[in-house]
Amino acid sequence: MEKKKVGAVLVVGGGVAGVQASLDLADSGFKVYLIDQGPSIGGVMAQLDKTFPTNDCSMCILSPKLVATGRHPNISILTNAEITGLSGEAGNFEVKLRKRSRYIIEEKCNGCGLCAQKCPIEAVDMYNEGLAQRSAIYVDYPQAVPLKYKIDREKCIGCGTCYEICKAKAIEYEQKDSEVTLNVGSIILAPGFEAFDAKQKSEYGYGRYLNVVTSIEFERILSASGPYGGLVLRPSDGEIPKKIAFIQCVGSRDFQLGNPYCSAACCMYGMKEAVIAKEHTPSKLDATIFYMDLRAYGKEFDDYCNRAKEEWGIRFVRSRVAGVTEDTLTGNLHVHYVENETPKTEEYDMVILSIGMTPPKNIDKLAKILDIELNKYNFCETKHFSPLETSKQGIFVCGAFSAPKDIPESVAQASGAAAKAMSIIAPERGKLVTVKEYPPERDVSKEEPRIGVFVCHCGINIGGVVNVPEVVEYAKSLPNVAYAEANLYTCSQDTQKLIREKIEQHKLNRVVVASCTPRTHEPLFKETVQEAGLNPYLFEMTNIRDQCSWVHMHEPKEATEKAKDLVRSIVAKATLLKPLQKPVINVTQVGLIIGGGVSGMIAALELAKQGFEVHLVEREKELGGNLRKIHYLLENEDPQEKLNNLVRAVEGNKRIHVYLGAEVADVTGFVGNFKSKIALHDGEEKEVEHGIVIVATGATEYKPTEYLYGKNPKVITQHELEEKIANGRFKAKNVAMIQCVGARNEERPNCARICCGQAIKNALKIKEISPETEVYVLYKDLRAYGFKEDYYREAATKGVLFINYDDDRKPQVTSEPGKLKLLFWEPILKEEIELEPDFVVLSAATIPNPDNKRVAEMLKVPLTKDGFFLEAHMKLRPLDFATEGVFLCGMAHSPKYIDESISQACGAAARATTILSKSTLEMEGIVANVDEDLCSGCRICEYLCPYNAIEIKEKEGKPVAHVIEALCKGCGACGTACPTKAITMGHFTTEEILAQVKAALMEEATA
Amino acid sequence: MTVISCALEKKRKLPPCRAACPADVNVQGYISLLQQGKFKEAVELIRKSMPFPAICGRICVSPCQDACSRKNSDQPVGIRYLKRLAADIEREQGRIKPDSILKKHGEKIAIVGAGPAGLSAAYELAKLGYPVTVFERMPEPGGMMRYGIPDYRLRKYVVANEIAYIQDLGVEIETGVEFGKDITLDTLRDKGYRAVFIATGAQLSSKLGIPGEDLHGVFHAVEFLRLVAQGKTVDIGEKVAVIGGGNSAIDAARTSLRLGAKEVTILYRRSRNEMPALPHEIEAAEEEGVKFHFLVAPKRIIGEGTRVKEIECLRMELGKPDASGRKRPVPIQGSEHTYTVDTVIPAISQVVETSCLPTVLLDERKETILADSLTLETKILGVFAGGDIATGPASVIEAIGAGKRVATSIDRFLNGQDLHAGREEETESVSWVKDWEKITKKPERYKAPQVDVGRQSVSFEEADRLLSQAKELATVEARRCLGCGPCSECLLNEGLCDADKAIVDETLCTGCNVCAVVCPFGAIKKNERGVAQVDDLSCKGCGICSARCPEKAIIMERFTDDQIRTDISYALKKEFA
Amino acid sequence: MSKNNGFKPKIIGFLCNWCSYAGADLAGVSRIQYPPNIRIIRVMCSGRIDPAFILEAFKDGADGVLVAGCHLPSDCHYLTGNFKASRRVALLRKVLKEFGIEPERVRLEWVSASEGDRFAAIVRDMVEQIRKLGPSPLKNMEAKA
Amino acid sequence: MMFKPKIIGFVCNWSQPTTLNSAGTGRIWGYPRIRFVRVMCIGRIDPVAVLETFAKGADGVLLIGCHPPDCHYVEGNLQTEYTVEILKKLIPLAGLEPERVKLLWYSPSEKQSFGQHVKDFYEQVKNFGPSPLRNEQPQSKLMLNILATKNVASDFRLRVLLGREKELTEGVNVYGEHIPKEELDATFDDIIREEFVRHMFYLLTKTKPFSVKELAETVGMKPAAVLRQIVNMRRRNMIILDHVEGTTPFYKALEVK
Repeated sequence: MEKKKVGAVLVVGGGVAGVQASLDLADSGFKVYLIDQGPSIGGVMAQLDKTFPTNDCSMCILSPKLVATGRHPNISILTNAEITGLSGEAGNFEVKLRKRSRYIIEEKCNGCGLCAQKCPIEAVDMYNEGLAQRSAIYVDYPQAVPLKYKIDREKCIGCGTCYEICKAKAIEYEQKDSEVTLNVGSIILAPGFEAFDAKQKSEYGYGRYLNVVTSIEFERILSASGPYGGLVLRPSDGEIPKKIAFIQCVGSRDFQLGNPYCSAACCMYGMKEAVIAKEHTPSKLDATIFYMDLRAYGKEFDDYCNRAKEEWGIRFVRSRVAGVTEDTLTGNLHVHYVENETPKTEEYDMVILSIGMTPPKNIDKLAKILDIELNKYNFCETKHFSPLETSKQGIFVCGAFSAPKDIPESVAQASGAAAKAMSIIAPERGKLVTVKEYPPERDVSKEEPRIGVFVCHCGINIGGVVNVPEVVEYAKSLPNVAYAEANLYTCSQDTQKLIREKIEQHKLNRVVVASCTPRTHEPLFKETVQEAGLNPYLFEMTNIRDQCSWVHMHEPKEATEKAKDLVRSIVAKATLLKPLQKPVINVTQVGLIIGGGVSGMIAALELAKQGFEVHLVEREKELGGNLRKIHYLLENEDPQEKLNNLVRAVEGNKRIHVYLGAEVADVTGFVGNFKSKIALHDGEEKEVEHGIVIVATGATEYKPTEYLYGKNPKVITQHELEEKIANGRFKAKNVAMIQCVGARNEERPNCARICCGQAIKNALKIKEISPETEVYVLYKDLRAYGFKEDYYREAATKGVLFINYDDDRKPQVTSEPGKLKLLFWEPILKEEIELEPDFVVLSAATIPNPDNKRVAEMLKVPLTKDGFFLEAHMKLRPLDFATEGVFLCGMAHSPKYIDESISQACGAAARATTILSKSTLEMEGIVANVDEDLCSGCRICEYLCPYNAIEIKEKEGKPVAHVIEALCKGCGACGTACPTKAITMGHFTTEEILAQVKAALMEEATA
Repeated sequence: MTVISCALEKKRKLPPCRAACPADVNVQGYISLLQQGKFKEAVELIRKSMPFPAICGRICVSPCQDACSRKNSDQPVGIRYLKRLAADIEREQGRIKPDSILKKHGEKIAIVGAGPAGLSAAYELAKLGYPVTVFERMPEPGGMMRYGIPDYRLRKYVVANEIAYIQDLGVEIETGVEFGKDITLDTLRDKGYRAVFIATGAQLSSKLGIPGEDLHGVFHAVEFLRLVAQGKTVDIGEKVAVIGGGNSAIDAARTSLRLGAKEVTILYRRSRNEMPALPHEIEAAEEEGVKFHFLVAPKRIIGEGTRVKEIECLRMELGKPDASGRKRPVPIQGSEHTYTVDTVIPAISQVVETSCLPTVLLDERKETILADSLTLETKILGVFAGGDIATGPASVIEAIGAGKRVATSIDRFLNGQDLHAGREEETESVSWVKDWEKITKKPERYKAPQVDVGRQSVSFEEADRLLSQAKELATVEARRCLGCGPCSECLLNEGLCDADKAIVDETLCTGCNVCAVVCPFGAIKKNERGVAQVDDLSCKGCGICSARCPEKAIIMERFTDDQIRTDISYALKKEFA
Repeated sequence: MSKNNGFKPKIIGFLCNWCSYAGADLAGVSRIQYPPNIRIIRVMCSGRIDPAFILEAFKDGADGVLVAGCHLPSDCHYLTGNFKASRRVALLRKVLKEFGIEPERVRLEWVSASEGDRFAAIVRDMVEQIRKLGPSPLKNMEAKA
Repeated sequence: MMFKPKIIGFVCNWSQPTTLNSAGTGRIWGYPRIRFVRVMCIGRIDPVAVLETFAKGADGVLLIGCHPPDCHYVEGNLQTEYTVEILKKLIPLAGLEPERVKLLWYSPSEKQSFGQHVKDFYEQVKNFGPSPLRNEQPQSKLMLNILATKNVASDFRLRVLLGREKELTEGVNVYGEHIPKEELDATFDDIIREEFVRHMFYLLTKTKPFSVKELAETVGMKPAAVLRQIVNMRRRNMIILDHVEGTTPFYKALEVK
């Protein structure tokens, strides 16, 4: 009898991938158990200072996601945990976990940090890669989630000071490791990677020369919260370096060490670290990057690379560094390298090793327990057409564990894995999740304001500096304050109960808490207020810890004075607070997918597996898109067979309505309530209602104009070559391929990513079917990233000649009757070479689908300057548009390989499921609202709104602004700009803000 | 002496030694003075509690020593010996002349009986400024101290010296005045005495009540010792039998030896460990050759002519314990056997001679005067009674205690105050020691020479050396005292000690609990607010917590950091010779 | 005796919730001390700060106003709020001259969530700057009026 | 002129080795050259007070407590053993021989041997010669050393462990494990070595901003080690970046008002 399916998922690894997968699963109604080996989640990304290509501060974009995960009712985080056993099968697994003791009671610890301040023992701080020290009782970093401390049992001498200091009595020395058994439906592996141990490359002197650091150490050096406060200093003498060198491919593309693969992200983070280093250094800083191939293959990566060269003056040297030696006196480093055959040495103040990625530590043990196959590099074995599935049914993989990859790919794969995990247990959706019931909301509109003020001691964090009792007494004297009290920890569970009692007891209709930062604690208090029957927006907070007691520790009098001002100011705002309703919109649980290529089809199948209706609109006569033209792959899978299976599956699925030769003519409405007109091939028009849109319009091949393409039949594109080979019509003695045709030039500066892979694929095919044919590949940078590096080396060993060219010495193709000539500069022989190839094969770039412009305007979504679609956030929301409910995947986002498109397609499906899985959507309450008599219809607001959440509508003949509450994010841009002040912002009205300002500045008579 | 009126909560916390002392002597106080070698101040402090340090140093039953909590670790502190040494040294180095007390009150007080109870009452009342006259039947004052205890235990000059101190306070003692004959309650009242304290003690020996008791050669212990004390000759024979197991039995036996008796045997109807006499007295008697026969009771004394020839006794066996908790001896039929002796000294107990007392005062069994044990009032207003006459034969220290209590009663009676108010104070014996294993053991108690300091015929240097050696050993022995009681009970109230107190600055304390760890007395702990709090009672002011506090949040009231700093600077400034 | 001894500048800080407010929090978490003269008002986005708020603040007695938001060009959580703020403050500075308020009393700064040091440095620097400028001219105008 | 060592003796009220005059600073019986400061119990003496005594120019410091187990406060003398132990690790930092501080037990029964010990100590200090700190100007290098040592002795890190040392070495720690004495000593050595450097930097950078190189030269340390300590000081808010000259950052103390 088939075991009952369980509506829960286990996510292994709390890095950015694990977090994204957990959020998507939890938002789609599934119980998630997120486990991590360390004391808190965040993974390696939490250590990074900035992220490319946007130079966003890594913590700024990651911590909101961590906080959301920490607070999500459907997600249980188990830290210090590792898997010890697995039984059962897909749909019903039993997982045995061992949770190592933290020696701290997690429920009681609220992360106030007093114990760490007072602990006498110091230990190496591995979060800062050993460049700093921490106490024996620690959290990795201030924004850690869960913010619970941990005792480092090896270093701790057991003196007992922390137990005494801890006001919350959260220390428990006798806490033992515990065994936990979880019952889940599917498992997602996101354990990330282990940075390569740079000591293995002894010739670079890491570990011996102080000024040779790894790239992760350099991230900490760059970080404002790092050991040197963001100033770039040399570990040997604390001087600011004048010349720094980056050595790429350390521990990657290294055959002897057994890591022949390329770690995919080092080129880019190397460049980024060089740029940020220059930005952080007041004095002149020269940065040189020693590289073999500059693999800036991602979206807008080449822009970044060019800016690094031109704007930031980063010097790029194409050479593999032989070794590094140290001048013991000055601590400077001599980098020995070879540049066009002449050995050179340059002196640098600091050398940064761009270390590659290796599989996570003791991953083979986990693999054995879970019985999943690893590939020859000990990464997780996956197939090109099923990049998210491991060898075991029901266990999925995402992130660097399947192959070294960059953050956007990991995040996309995370959503994809979430979709796969959900599809197995789709019927169990919502079964194991607890939906919170709130008491009926009390109508306070007719009541006089009665405010309750709760001032927090936070142990001694606030109470140690601010005279809390004096602030409470003062609060009692303020107008409209009906009750005020002090608490030791306002955020603790028992104080929540106390607040609810006080609300009933004193008939409070507004609550103010003076404690720490609302960014982490506002949701907690809003929920408590709502549980007491009050509208959650009748609550406000002021920060008297991080922005008062902690920063005025030596001026207790002024700090107390400031705390009183802040309380008076927030009470003034609270008096004016009005209840706000969270707009609830219902959701048509149907999807619309534009584009029937491999991405469109996969997305449709995934949504259908989740049980949702899908309208799949394809412009061509048949499904398949670009996949039609692919006859063979580098990996030994048959693309055409997979294509047919996909088409059969899509057309056979009764939930997927396929419209071939059709086009989406018009899309109106907003998330959950879209109405679209589909122009069918027979001229009819069909109107459909749907909740989400997935753009999978793919991309097309660039029709070259250079190199006599179209003028000489022997000049063909890679696709045309593939056609010939596939149909057996290929016969040639020597073939020359030219890379970067129509890409990496002024008009299209960014790389088209897949041409290098295509060239190598065809070159190997040629060598396979007619080994004697000469094959030349003229390339600028051979960007065979990740495991594709193996094929690059295979091609080279099989005699394919790779010749580097650069922009100022491009190859020339000239044609004389009956003969084709190719002239190019051979950098090693340093001479012009002329060939008469049978074919000149152009690796034509993949360019945006010309239809993108129309679709973009229709959906009111932006395009990048290259013409691809611009997603909400390049790093952490690659598959969402800024506009809610619209998603994208595949080559519409940017050129990519098939497995990457499939990952994105599944990802987009998961993202869409977070909306489709709900019958109604509750939106944020803080929105703009328009007073229609004041509105003059001047359209300023419509123009300003980045989310198109406000539009001008006819009302009794008068143009009036109307807010689409579902789309409005409450940023207030429109409200501020409105000339007639017709727009008021919920919870941040002008009167409230002015009242806050006035109260803050009032001269109080008290001393 | 007024009860120390420090405003403690209801229960007054005392160290075990003081709690056990009937006279509430501040033992912990003078022992800690001895620790500092302050012998003079120690004696002055003892005198504040009672007038007879030298006497009690020699013959007190010392309940304090038995209660000393050090017995849980090794041996109690030698409190009695230390009191004796302090008093002797003071006497040898010239007794302190008390400054005369000005007479604050007019009312004259009469005290009948110059025994320990009477003299103690006179002493306390004199200190309060009352004119006191003590009437004593015997030619010399002292009562049992002079006439009941043999010389080898208590020299007469010691008694005289201590009584002289009382007379220096202005107390008049009229000897040779017999109550009931020369003076009566009425004559005293006529003479203007507003209050009378009857403390004539228990003068008569109890009779055996067996045939032959009135034969020649039978001397009852009390009268026997009184005659010897008066220096009269007593013709005891060579073979003496003493009946009884108390101190007076031992005294009678050892005195007989000193009077030339060849063979002295003590017959006691119970076994050795029921003997009420002091253990070291029993050992001393054994050393001096006194024989003991236990479980033997006299049946009849057989005389030859009027002289005692032998005594016939019965063997006893111990049955169920009687009211006093001691096992009741039951004669074994037919176990008669005789001892040939020529003298028999019954020393079984003492009784009060009630003939001269107005019968109204007596209790229903007409053996002692009925008096309230706390206020010592009798049935007649203004007439008080205490000591053996009210309680029956008891120890000297209990008599002294009675004297102290009656002084308070008389003082209140004369001032019209209620005698009972606030006096039923409960006392609670406390000791800060929690874990006796942790207390380091000092098993061998320093034995100081028993010889009377100063009196031997030795050269001056010799005496000086002996004296300093005794002082040194006393300090070492005093060091064994753990100072169980709260500081205020020791010297602080006497103004003799600059004891310190710890004070916590709560704004600085972060609750690291180091103070609680290092404090030897557990006097500082974290309160419910998680901040250190000092228990003033048990804090002894050593200052260890202040020296160790990681946040420097604890300051000492007297020896502040600044005080120490100024001392250091002052010391450094002075030129170094 | 400098004319503004004992003068305690009062500064209002409008901080956007996502970046600058988080930066101020990090200054607190890292215990970086700065003068207590600033009173922080939290708004969802620097784009929400209406020039009228800044003028009202001066009217209510502020000696300086700090407007803080996310780094240009792409840190803003609402994509373009910081652009709007920079335009509005630039415009306001021109108007301030007419009111006789020195433009330096209004400062526009970009602070990211990891720049605790920078936020503290800005507050320290601004308090010093305002201290040199002395009390807001509006204050003695009222006194005169 | 023959060198007369200035020796300060701290004596507990109960041990009475001296004839103390009313001011509490009399002379020991027979040894006029030692000035005494009386306290209730020798356990009252904080290591900081001894360091201040040396800072004020004392050549030697004697601590006299009652011979165990005779302490009137039971453990005062035993706690002082740990105080003197830590002082012997601290005063060398200020260039003083560890033997310049000594703990002596006094017991009334061994008065002669006690007197001899005092005499020996007096001679020993005499041989060492005057304390290098005698009549030093406040800002001199040695004075900085003793001030830094004093700050180390006032630092929470050292004091909390010193306070618990007796309990930890004699009993067990919170995990029920016994910590060998050497291990705790090693911990103390680490803390003292690190904190001394940090407090030295703190005092130096209080006067004027210093660069890493300047600190390294002043204190005689490798620049890399100096930088590691500055990182720790930043974490503990003792130092902040003052300004950058060319490529050299200068740091200054974060003063606690």
